Amino acid sequence: MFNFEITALGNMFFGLTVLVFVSLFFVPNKHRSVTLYSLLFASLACIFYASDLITLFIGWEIMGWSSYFLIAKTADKQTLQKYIVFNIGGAFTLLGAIILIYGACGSFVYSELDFSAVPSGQVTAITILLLLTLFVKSGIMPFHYWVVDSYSQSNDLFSAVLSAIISKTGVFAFILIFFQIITVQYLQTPILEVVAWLGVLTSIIATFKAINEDEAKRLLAYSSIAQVGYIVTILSIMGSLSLEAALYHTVIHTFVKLLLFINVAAIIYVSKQHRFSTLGGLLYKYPLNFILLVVGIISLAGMPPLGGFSSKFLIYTALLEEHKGLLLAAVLFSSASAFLYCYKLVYGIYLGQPTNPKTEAYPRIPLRFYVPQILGAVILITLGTIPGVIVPMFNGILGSVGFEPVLYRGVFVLGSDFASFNGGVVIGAFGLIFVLILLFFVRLKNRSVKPKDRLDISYCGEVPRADVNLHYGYGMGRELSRIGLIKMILSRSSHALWQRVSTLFGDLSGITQKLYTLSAQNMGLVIFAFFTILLYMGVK
Amino acid sequence: MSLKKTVGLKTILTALLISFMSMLLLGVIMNAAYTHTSLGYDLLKINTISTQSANAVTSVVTYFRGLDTLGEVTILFLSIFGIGIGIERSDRMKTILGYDSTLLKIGTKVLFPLIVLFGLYIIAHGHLSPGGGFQGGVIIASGFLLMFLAYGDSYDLDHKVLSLFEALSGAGFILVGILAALAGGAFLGNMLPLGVLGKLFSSGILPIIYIFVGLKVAAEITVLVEYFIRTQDARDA
Amino acid sequence: MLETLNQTTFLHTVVAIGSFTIFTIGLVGVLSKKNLFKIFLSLSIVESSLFLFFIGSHFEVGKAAPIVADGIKLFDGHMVDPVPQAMILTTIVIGVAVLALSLTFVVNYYRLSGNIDIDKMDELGEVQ
Amino acid sequence: MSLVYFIAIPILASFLTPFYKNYLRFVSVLVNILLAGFAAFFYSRLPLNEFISLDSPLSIIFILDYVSFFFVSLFIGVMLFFSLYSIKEKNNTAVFVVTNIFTSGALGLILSADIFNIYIFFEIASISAYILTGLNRDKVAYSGAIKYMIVGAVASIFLLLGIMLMYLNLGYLTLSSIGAGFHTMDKGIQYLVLLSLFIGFGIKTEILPLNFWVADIYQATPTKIAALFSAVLSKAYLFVFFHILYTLKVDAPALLFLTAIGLLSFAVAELSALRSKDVKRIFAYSTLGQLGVLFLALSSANVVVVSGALFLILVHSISKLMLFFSLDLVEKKMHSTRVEAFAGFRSAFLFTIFAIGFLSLLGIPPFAGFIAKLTILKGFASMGAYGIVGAILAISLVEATYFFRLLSANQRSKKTAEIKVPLLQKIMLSLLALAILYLGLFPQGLLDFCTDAAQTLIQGVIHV
Repeated sequence: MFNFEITALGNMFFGLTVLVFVSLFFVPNKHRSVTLYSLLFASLACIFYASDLITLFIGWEIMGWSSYFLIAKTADKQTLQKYIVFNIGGAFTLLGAIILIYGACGSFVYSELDFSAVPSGQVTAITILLLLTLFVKSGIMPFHYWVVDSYSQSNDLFSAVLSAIISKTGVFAFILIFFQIITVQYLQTPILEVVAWLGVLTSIIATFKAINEDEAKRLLAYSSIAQVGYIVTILSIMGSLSLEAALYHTVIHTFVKLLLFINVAAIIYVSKQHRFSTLGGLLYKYPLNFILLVVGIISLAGMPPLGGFSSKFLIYTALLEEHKGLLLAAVLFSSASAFLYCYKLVYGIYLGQPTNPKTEAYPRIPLRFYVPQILGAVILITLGTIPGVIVPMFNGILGSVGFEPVLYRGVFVLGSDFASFNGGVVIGAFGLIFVLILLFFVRLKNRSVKPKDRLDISYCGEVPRADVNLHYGYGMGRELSRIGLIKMILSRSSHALWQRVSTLFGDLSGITQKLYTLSAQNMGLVIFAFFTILLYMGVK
Repeated sequence: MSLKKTVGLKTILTALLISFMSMLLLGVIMNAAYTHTSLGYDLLKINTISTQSANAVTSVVTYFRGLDTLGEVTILFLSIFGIGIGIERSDRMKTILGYDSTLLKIGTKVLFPLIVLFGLYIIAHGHLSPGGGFQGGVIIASGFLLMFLAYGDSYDLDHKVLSLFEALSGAGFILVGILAALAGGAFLGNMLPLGVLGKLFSSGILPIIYIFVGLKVAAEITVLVEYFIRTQDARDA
Repeated sequence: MLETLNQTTFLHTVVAIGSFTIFTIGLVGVLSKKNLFKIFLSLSIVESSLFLFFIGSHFEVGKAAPIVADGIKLFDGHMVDPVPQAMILTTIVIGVAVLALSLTFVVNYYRLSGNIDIDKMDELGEVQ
Repeated sequence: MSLVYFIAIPILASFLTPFYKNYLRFVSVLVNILLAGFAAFFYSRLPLNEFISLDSPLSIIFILDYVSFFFVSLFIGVMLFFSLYSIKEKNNTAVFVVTNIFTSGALGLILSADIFNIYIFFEIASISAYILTGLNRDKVAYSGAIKYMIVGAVASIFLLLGIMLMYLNLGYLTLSSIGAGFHTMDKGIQYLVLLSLFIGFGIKTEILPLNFWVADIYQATPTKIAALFSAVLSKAYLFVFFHILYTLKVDAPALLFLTAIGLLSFAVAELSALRSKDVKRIFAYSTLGQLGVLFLALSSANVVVVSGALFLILVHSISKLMLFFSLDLVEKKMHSTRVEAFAGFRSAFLFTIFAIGFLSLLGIPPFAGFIAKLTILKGFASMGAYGIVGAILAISLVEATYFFRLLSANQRSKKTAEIKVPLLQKIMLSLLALAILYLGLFPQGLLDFCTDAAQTLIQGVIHV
């Protein structure tokens, strides 16, 4: 118990944790609980630097319940119940897997685990149990039931931690156990195929759910599920380039979600509004926040020239290199659709007209909200410009888990022999185009007509009535549900499944409870009948 | 009235189940071969040397398995205590069984000391003849029962004395045991001279223990009798 | 005929059958009587049947009580085993104590609730 | 020094009650401290046995080996804690008279290696439990006590039958001689004896088809006393049962049967708690579930699993003491133990205590319950019994559901009353919580002792 070891992989994840926690420390927080946050931090350190499975498990559980108590300050009973049942369940499957590994290898210490003599059936069982754990933590469908509610109902600041760090512990455990401990050669390929498809399906479904979502934090939660879905898909390819892509995407996603959650948290902080339908038109009030949001969503959508593109590029390259054409198509589809909800964030909050009459009275956003956002933006821009800068670090990790390092050709270039791009060139070209367009608009600005009031949209050829709330972002995504496939996706929900499970257990409980209220005499009858049966069986 | 009404299906099924069970039990038990070497015979062999008591049952009860007896006295104490907790003492308490008869009253006056004396005799001769602490104790308690029956509410027990008897006799038992242990032997071991078989002052520690047991039982059963005979009438409540 | 009756094995059989009959009667009482008093008295009957069985099974024809008196001078194999007797003596006292305690509980319960039927004891159970 | 002091001194203290009627609570504390002193004295002399009254194997034998020392010190600790915790309750002489005897009954069950003597202590412990159940002196309490007495009487009938059959067929009463002669008996009798013991002790150790009375009894009992039932009484019976079982060297199918029963018992109890609306009953179900785990772990005959089970016994006792005692404070304030009442109190201290207790019972690190569960699972893994591992984990999830439901109910409900915990209670409860944390972080010393104890238990009774 409690054996630690400094590893490159641990360093990377712990580094991300430290950055996120330190930057979040600046953000104003109504429910600050030093004990619980430090417990959470310690548990994360415990997970990332553990050198045996028990230490990992201890960290995992402490993380689970300390975040439960953090969420409990704001979430309702049902969400809490969902959160804890899924997370404890996930932790117990992890414990089951650890016990299985112990039974097979006779040790808990990473370096002493050797799977060469383990029967393949047992490896399969271990793999499935571990995957369940990771699926729960990362919110892969159908185990995402707890994610969205917990993200949206927890304290604004803690949602960022949940999305940026805690969902990544699943990724960490995946890399640690499958790449480093069990190693590729003993894993079963069909299972990994299934995992890849589960990941990509999750990302597609979550993307559409996000598009249809009206609440900012729920949208980000779905987006988080989708992004982690990519990571799981690319990890299950189990190649060196795919591992690099996954690590890269992990880093990018951490900072994107840190930025976006705090960005939205800032808006919620000043406006007390959570829904797009009650927000809007805040562009001129909070321009800095808007610019940071744009940086975030460009990265989230994986468009050039920011950091998001670098990681997406690696993901596509890795998929292509492994000839996973169908998967690539699915990832591309989901990635392209992601643009729609990114757009919703911009439009719903900043563009259009304010739907809330009190908008003018909103206070200034406290400067402290910008610390994590600017940290995220700087890193995203840097990784867009010099995408190769962290490749040596990843190569260190790849080396430590026994993989070939990928090609490193200076800080500007990212990619493999198969395909690569120069971040400097890309950002230069985009910068140039951006400047040109900006100039164009600056010239146009003098000629544009300012609308006199919110009903003055005569350019649209339609004049709304006074009681109609005019908001471009409102209801966006509804029309999507007219498309057959998407309608099917949106109408299905795992809610019913889990509800049925819960009802089933409730009913069973009702039945067994009846037994425990037997009268003394009937109790006696039970005893004697039991005795008679056993006696008869024994004597016969 | 039909049979079903008087007996009921459940009762019949229960009876069938239990009879079947008893049958099975009997079947198994009849197969058994009873042993002829046992703890009891081993103890009989060493009885004379180690206790000099004429009554082997007494030796077993008070000496060889004295701890069981301690436990039993404890259980008796515990139950009576539990009964005492449950029964509230109040002014409405009265003897629910009482015979107002002069003959009985006078007869009881004569008999009571004799009964107590007889009880004491039985206790004191526990190691010589059939009888002993329990039997004697119950006889003494029956004397008190007679008093309750004869005198009803006008007969008053001194509860202080009674509880003192209870406490001291129980404690005496344990203290004798502890003294024996302190004297170098085992707990409840024999620390006194054994004497000659058949004499009143013999068998070392045995009669002493039986006297304590007897007094304890007498006190407890008397309290029990009082609790039951002199309660608030259930029908009043 | 009388010879057979006087054999130890025969006596043991009689004791076993007899005591297990009482055992059955007691148990049926425990399990089907509704009155709490009757239930506890039945339990007492069941216990007594076990005592009877135990003591009876240790009796052997031709053996004396384990007491030195009237011509018997020595403790030896001609006496019955004293341990079961001591055990039963102890158990009887325990039985009395438990019976007294349980009857007190029944009396108190009756006084508080006016109910003595075991099927109508509904104070305990899951709250809804 | 004699081992009988463990039994004689608490009884003596109760017998002499008339002399210090109003100060019995102090005497009880003293007695328990004295017993703890005895335990400390005997620790360096383990293992030892003592013949009572007659210096030969024909008399009653007391054994204090590693495993019985474990239980003896656990029980003394619990009772000392109980008496210190209630030292301010002036009008509670009756409780202390009974709990002292209860202590000696439980200790006697552990120490005695003579089957009839075990029966006596079995009765002492049971009768004290009946009286303690009826202590509230209301309808509910008496109803519970009557139910308890009927079921308890059935249990003692079976135990008595088993003992009588053993004496009839073997002629000896000490565990070691019974263990030596057991397999020479007729097969049918062997089976019947085992079955009677199983039913007799099964009722008392609260195992599945025989435990349907337990929740009602816990509900009727005063909350603090229910803690003693959960922490001491059921554990004592459990130990004795397995002590006898391992001494008799029963065969593998019988042990497997017990394992199955334990697992079933765990599952059904935890399931029942899921929809219960009374916190006291929930704790009762949880106790039943944990006893099921203990049953299945103790019947494995594997040193690692059994040592984990012993560790779990300790942890479960501490946790249940914490939970029931805290619930007692809640009950005093809210006048109810229903879930709504539980949801309505406000006290950060009590909430923390409840949370630690729940997490520990669930086997979640860094609390001591985790070490216990891990050890048990590790042992099963090394036996290759992965099915049991999976079942335990799955059922634990059900357990987690209702424990966290209670916690979230309290966190997210309107608070109606603020509970101020008195200083003494605060200190005592914190001590328990710290003990759980300490054992969770530094379990090694205790685990080593548990391993020794487990070896002794599996070996069965052998005279030193």
